[in-house]
Amino acid sequence: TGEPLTLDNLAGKKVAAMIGYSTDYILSAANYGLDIYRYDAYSDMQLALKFHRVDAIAMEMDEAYVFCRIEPDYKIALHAKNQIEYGYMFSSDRKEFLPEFNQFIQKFKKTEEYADLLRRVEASAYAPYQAKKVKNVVTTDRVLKVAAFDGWEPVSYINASTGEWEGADVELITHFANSLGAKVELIDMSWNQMLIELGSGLVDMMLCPDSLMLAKDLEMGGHITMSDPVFLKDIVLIVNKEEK
Amino acid sequence: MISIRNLSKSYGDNLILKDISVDIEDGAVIAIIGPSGCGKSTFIRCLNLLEQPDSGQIFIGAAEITKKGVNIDAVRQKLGMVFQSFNLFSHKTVLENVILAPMKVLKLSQEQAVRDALEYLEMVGIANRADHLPSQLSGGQKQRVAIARCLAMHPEVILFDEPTSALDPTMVDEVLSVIRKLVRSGLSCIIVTHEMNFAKNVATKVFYMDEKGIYESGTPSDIFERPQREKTKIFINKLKVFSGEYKLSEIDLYEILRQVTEYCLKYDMNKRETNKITLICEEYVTNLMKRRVSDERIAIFLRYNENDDSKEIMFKDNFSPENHFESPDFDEMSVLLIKGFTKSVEYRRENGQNVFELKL
Amino acid sequence: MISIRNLSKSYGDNLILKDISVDIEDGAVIAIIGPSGCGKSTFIRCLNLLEQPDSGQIFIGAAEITKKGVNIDAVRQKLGMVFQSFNLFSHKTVLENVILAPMKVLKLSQEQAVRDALEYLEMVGIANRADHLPSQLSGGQKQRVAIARCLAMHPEVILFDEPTSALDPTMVDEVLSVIRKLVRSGLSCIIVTHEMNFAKNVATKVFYMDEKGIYESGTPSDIFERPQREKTKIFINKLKVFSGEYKLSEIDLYEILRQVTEYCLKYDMNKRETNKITLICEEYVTNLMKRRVSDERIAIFLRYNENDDSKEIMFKDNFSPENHFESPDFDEMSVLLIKGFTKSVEYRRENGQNVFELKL
Amino acid sequence: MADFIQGIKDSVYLNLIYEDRYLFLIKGFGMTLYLTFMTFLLGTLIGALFCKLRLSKNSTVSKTVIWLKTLFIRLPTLVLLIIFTYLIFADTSIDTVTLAIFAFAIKTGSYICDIMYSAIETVDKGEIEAGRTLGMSSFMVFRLVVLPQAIKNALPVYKNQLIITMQETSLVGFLAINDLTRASQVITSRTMDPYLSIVITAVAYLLIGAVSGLLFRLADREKHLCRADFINK
Amino acid sequence: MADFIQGIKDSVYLNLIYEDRYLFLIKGFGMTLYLTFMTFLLGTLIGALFCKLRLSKNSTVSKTVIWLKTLFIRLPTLVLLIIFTYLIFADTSIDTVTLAIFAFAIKTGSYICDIMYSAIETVDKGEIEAGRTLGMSSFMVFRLVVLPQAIKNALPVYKNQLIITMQETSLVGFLAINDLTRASQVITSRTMDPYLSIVITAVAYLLIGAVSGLLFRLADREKHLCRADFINK
Ligand SMILES: Nc1ncnc2c1ncn2[C@@H]1O[C@H](COP(=O)(O)OP(=O)(O)OP(=O)(O)O)[C@@H](O)[C@H]1O
Ligand SMILES: Nc1ncnc2c1ncn2[C@@H]1O[C@H](COP(=O)(O)OP(=O)(O)OP(=O)(O)O)[C@@H](O)[C@H]1O
Ligand SMILES: [Mg+2]
Ligand SMILES: [Mg+2]
Repeated sequence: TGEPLTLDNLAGKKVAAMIGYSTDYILSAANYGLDIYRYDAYSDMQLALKFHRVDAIAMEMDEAYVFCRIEPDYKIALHAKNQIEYGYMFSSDRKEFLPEFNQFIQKFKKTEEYADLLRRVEASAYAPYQAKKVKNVVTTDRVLKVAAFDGWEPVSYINASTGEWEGADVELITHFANSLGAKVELIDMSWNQMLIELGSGLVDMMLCPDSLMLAKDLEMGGHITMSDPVFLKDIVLIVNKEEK
Repeated sequence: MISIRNLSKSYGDNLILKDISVDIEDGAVIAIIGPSGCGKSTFIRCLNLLEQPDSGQIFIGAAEITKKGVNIDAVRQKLGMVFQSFNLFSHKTVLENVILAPMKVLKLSQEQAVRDALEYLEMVGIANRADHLPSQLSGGQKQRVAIARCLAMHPEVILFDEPTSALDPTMVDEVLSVIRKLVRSGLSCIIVTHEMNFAKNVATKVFYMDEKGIYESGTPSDIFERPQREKTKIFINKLKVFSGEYKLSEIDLYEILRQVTEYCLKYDMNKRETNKITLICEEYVTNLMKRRVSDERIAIFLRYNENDDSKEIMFKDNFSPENHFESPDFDEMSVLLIKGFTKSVEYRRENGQNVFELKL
Repeated sequence: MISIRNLSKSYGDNLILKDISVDIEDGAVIAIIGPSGCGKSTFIRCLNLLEQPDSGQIFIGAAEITKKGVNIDAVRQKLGMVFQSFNLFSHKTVLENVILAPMKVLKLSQEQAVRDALEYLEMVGIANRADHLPSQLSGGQKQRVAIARCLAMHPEVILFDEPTSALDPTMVDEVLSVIRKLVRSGLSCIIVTHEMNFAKNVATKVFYMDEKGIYESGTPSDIFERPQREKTKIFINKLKVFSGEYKLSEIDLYEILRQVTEYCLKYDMNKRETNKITLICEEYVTNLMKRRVSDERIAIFLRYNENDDSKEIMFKDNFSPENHFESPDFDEMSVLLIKGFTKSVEYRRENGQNVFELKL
Repeated sequence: MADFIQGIKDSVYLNLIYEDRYLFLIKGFGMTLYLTFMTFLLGTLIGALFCKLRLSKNSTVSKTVIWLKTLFIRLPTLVLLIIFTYLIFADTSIDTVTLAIFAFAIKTGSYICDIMYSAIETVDKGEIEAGRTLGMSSFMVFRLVVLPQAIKNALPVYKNQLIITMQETSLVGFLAINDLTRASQVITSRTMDPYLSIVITAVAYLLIGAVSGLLFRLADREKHLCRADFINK
Repeated sequence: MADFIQGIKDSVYLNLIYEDRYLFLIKGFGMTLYLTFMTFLLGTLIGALFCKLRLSKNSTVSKTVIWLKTLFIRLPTLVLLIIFTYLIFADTSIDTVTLAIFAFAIKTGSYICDIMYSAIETVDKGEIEAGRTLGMSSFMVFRLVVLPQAIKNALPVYKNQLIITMQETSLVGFLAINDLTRASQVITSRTMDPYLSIVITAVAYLLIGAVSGLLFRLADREKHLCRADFINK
């Protein structure tokens, strides 16, 4: 209900965001005058929006595609921030992989595999994400421990029929590990658990990419270092479809 | 005056009180006595409607309190009650226990209530414990506080349900003397008690309860010295009764003698008396056994009055009318022996039976 | 034999038992009597170490049980105990109560234990209730089960701590008769009791406890018929004592008479006797008041023996030696009156005081 | 050692001082206190009401209440919260904090109903009868005789219930309310410093627990003081 | 109406049938049962141990235990879980499920310690003395006289504690253990249908509650049957 959302009338609007995600961080920092409501799960946010406890949900664009595809009652209302650079978080205690990753990503961005990845992510707005199985080729005894979320199409999820990890980030990280001959170990974790495991160096990196706008803040804490940019993403606001 | 008309009460299918009608005059002191479980508590609790009677009416003065819609709290103010288990409010001090109801029900000011309370506590001799909690008092002290608490509501009648039964013997007196004081001051009391001496000295009237009602009532001297009915006698005289009926054709003398001996020992008769009684029984039974014909039966009753230590033996049989002790068939030595051991032997014929009463 | 040497026990600063030494022979039946709170329970509980004595030794036979490292459970098997409050295991049936310890401690088989248990239950006359829970029994029945439970461990001595005090008067007998049975079978018992008649008939020896120890002991007839020491006399004869000391120069006759009257009423003397006693006191005091000089003091003692209903008055004063009743200063009418009211009047001089003993 | 201290200093700076993050925590602390207090107050009232109904002589009423409180106890609090927010009060404009309080209070009330009921059951029936025979109405007896004793009996369990309630309120994260737990999570996600804010949360909860324990004890003491006063008067 | 039913059909299909998602829920259900059962078992043991130590005559021991159980009760369970996983057992290779069970059990045990303690306190001291005078050792008396009665006294509260424990185990989501709650969350995040799995979760928890209630009641009955048997023998 009410007027359509624009960048100028966001003041005082209630917006839901996943706690600790880039959306939370970026919208908190932007001077829109929003009331941010921080949730633990997408389903919670969804209920809140459905029952008008909030005016909109903030998401990253690729999540939003999938969300609106599965639940046609919602639509993207507004791109609140465009073309933000995303990178991966590496534990400062174990950043042996970081320089190698930065080198790898520069090269990888130029490959067809990267372009294909982006295409398939775009396409996930209309049909389930078309995962491509990347075989983990292990030639050394190095192990890359990665904290990952289950249930997050198209970024990372466990395919219920095969029991295997799939998703854009999973493919990308496997390519990276293959470039080193390292073994990828994906560990399913809750968000709160990731904070601890990554912060205290129990895992090397976190599978979900975060906005590089967090980098300064995070790196000041001393436990995290962020990689070079990997993706560009928009932050969008989602509303109930019947609204203008 | 309290009038009770056709009061009945049962628990489930278990009829406890059956159709009781009785009047209790103002100023009367009623002692209710009777065996355990006969319904004394139930009766007294019906009076202030702690138990709802099944049928019947209770009048206090002219007012019927069993009528529907009667203000039960107002009724209860007139009827104080003192319980066996004291039932002091355990979270309140002695003084608070006494002033609570006067302040809340009679709406006395606190000063007034405290002044009154101290007076009553003084009267029951426990004013110096006013600030103690019930848990810090002995049983006797608790019961005296309970009485003071009850008095503070100025009841017209006080109902006591075995006020000393839960007390150590050494504390019984202090409570009884307080009750005596109340009685002397002219208050009506209805007292369920097992203290027979107390009942005898204090009551104006005694109710003996049994068989679901007031089995016998009268002045203390009537009930305690001249009880009329069988059960009252047994109760009052603390009669210890033995009875056995035997078919002569199947009789086992030694079993009978064993039973009699056990009875005697149970009530702590000394050896000589036990011997006497068993001998008498033995003589009597052996003599009759000789004459066994078809379905003769004999019965033996022993009665021991613990109060005056007297003992009585009664034999009954359904032989043809005959005073065996004067019959030629009865061994002469046996007769001599029995007569020697007893103070008196009486024979009578009753309900087609020969009855012999022997007093030891 | 149980020997107790210099047993002392206190709770905190409160000395309860002081230096008790006594021997108890095998087969003895000891009755312990005494006023409430004198330490009877504490004494008996020290015997099986339910209370740890502060000092002193206890020997059972030759073995010292107060020695360190002694196997207390083995000791306790020899000493059964029956409590005032029954203390049956409330979650177990009567039968289970009795078989528990034999099965677990004596390691009897279940069949054996059940067989024994039924025997003991039979003995206390309650075998038909074997499958009841304690909550379904009357007090007397509970206590009999407790006795059976105790017997099932074959103790050498049974300690009873007021086994009938928590019982309705109507149930006391059934328990006492069971105890009598035990005693008759030759078992040693130590019984704390308030049932004087029972103690008199059953005990081989009576301990009267007071002043933190065994104040007087002897055979039942010694203690109950010829008590030697003051406190024993007061206790045994249920003496109700009044005492007042007054300074003659400040005396308030009416206050004295009020006190005396109250005392008489408290113990339920009748009007005539109350009048007699107050009159005697009045005459005596008024006569002495006339002779007031400087710091004379008089004391009045009344003693009422509830057992034989006798009353005694004693006057003491610190005048110069003189039998007032024979003095010319004492009103002749008064002397006549006092002598008329009393059975005997005795005068003696004691500790610098004139002492008069008047028996009513 | 110096390193360690420097580490702690940095950590404190970043988690608390920088960008006034302590304000966030304090607000969260306040919210937790508010939620706990209100929930417990309302829960006590609901518990008392349930208990009263459960004691009712009408067996339909008492059975219904028993059934209801069992249901509320058995449903996870989160489910209750969802039912309240999105089913029962979906169309109202009641704010989420109030809704959350209400849902928690229903749950807490069900427990308190149990606590009160068994406390009341342990009050000696004889004292109630004694009160009635003194002419007090049944309500008077309840208020003056039963309740004070029941409260005394129930206090230890009731105290524990406060702690349970306090911890349960952290579920309001579901409704995106910034209580203590949530506040510390936000800070942690900003600094990725895993321990400090956990420590702070733990300390804060312990503190609330200790303070509430103390308050209960004071309340107890005050009663005693009152009594002494009254006697000396 | 037809729409509504079709909606439900779709919802059921998507949430349960498609990709065999019901398997996920069933596994979650199993995990919740397993966690609850193990936690409760271990918690009871820990509670018993704590209680035993608390009854110790050595006042240092008993005070320490009181202090500890208060601490465990006052710390939020999540904090306990974190402390266990990342502080105490950080360097061990114990699996997370075991760790979680241990953390929950400590918490549950602290509550059970309280429950047992007050149940034991209500057992008549006289019966204990009677047991001792029959020559039973203090342990025998405890096992044969005190414990059975304490258990009977404590049963209602103990039952409630089972429900509380069961609900508390849903915190294992923090360690990414797929119990019932997390399973339903994962499904929800796939299907974006928030209702059905909530309903299923609620029903499942109610079911567990009811079944456990039933089991307790059966256990009670069995005891009675035993007794009757024993007597008839
Ligand atoms: N609430 C009750 N429900 C069922 N039966 C009861 C109840 N109260 C008492 N009774 C039964 O009623 C009978 C009379 O009980 P009551 O207490 O009046 O006896 P009593 O004469 O006072 O005995 P006592 O001398 O032992 O106090 C007893 O057989 C008792 O079992
Ligand atoms: N556990 C205890 N702590 C402190 N004082 C106690 C304790 N037990 C008993 N007392 C005190 O010891 C004294 C003796 O108590 P005890 O129970 O032995 O007396 P008693 O002769 O058995 O009395 P009664 O005839 O009332 O049973 C009493 O003054 C009592 O107050
Ligand atoms: Mg009665
Ligand atoms: Mg004693």
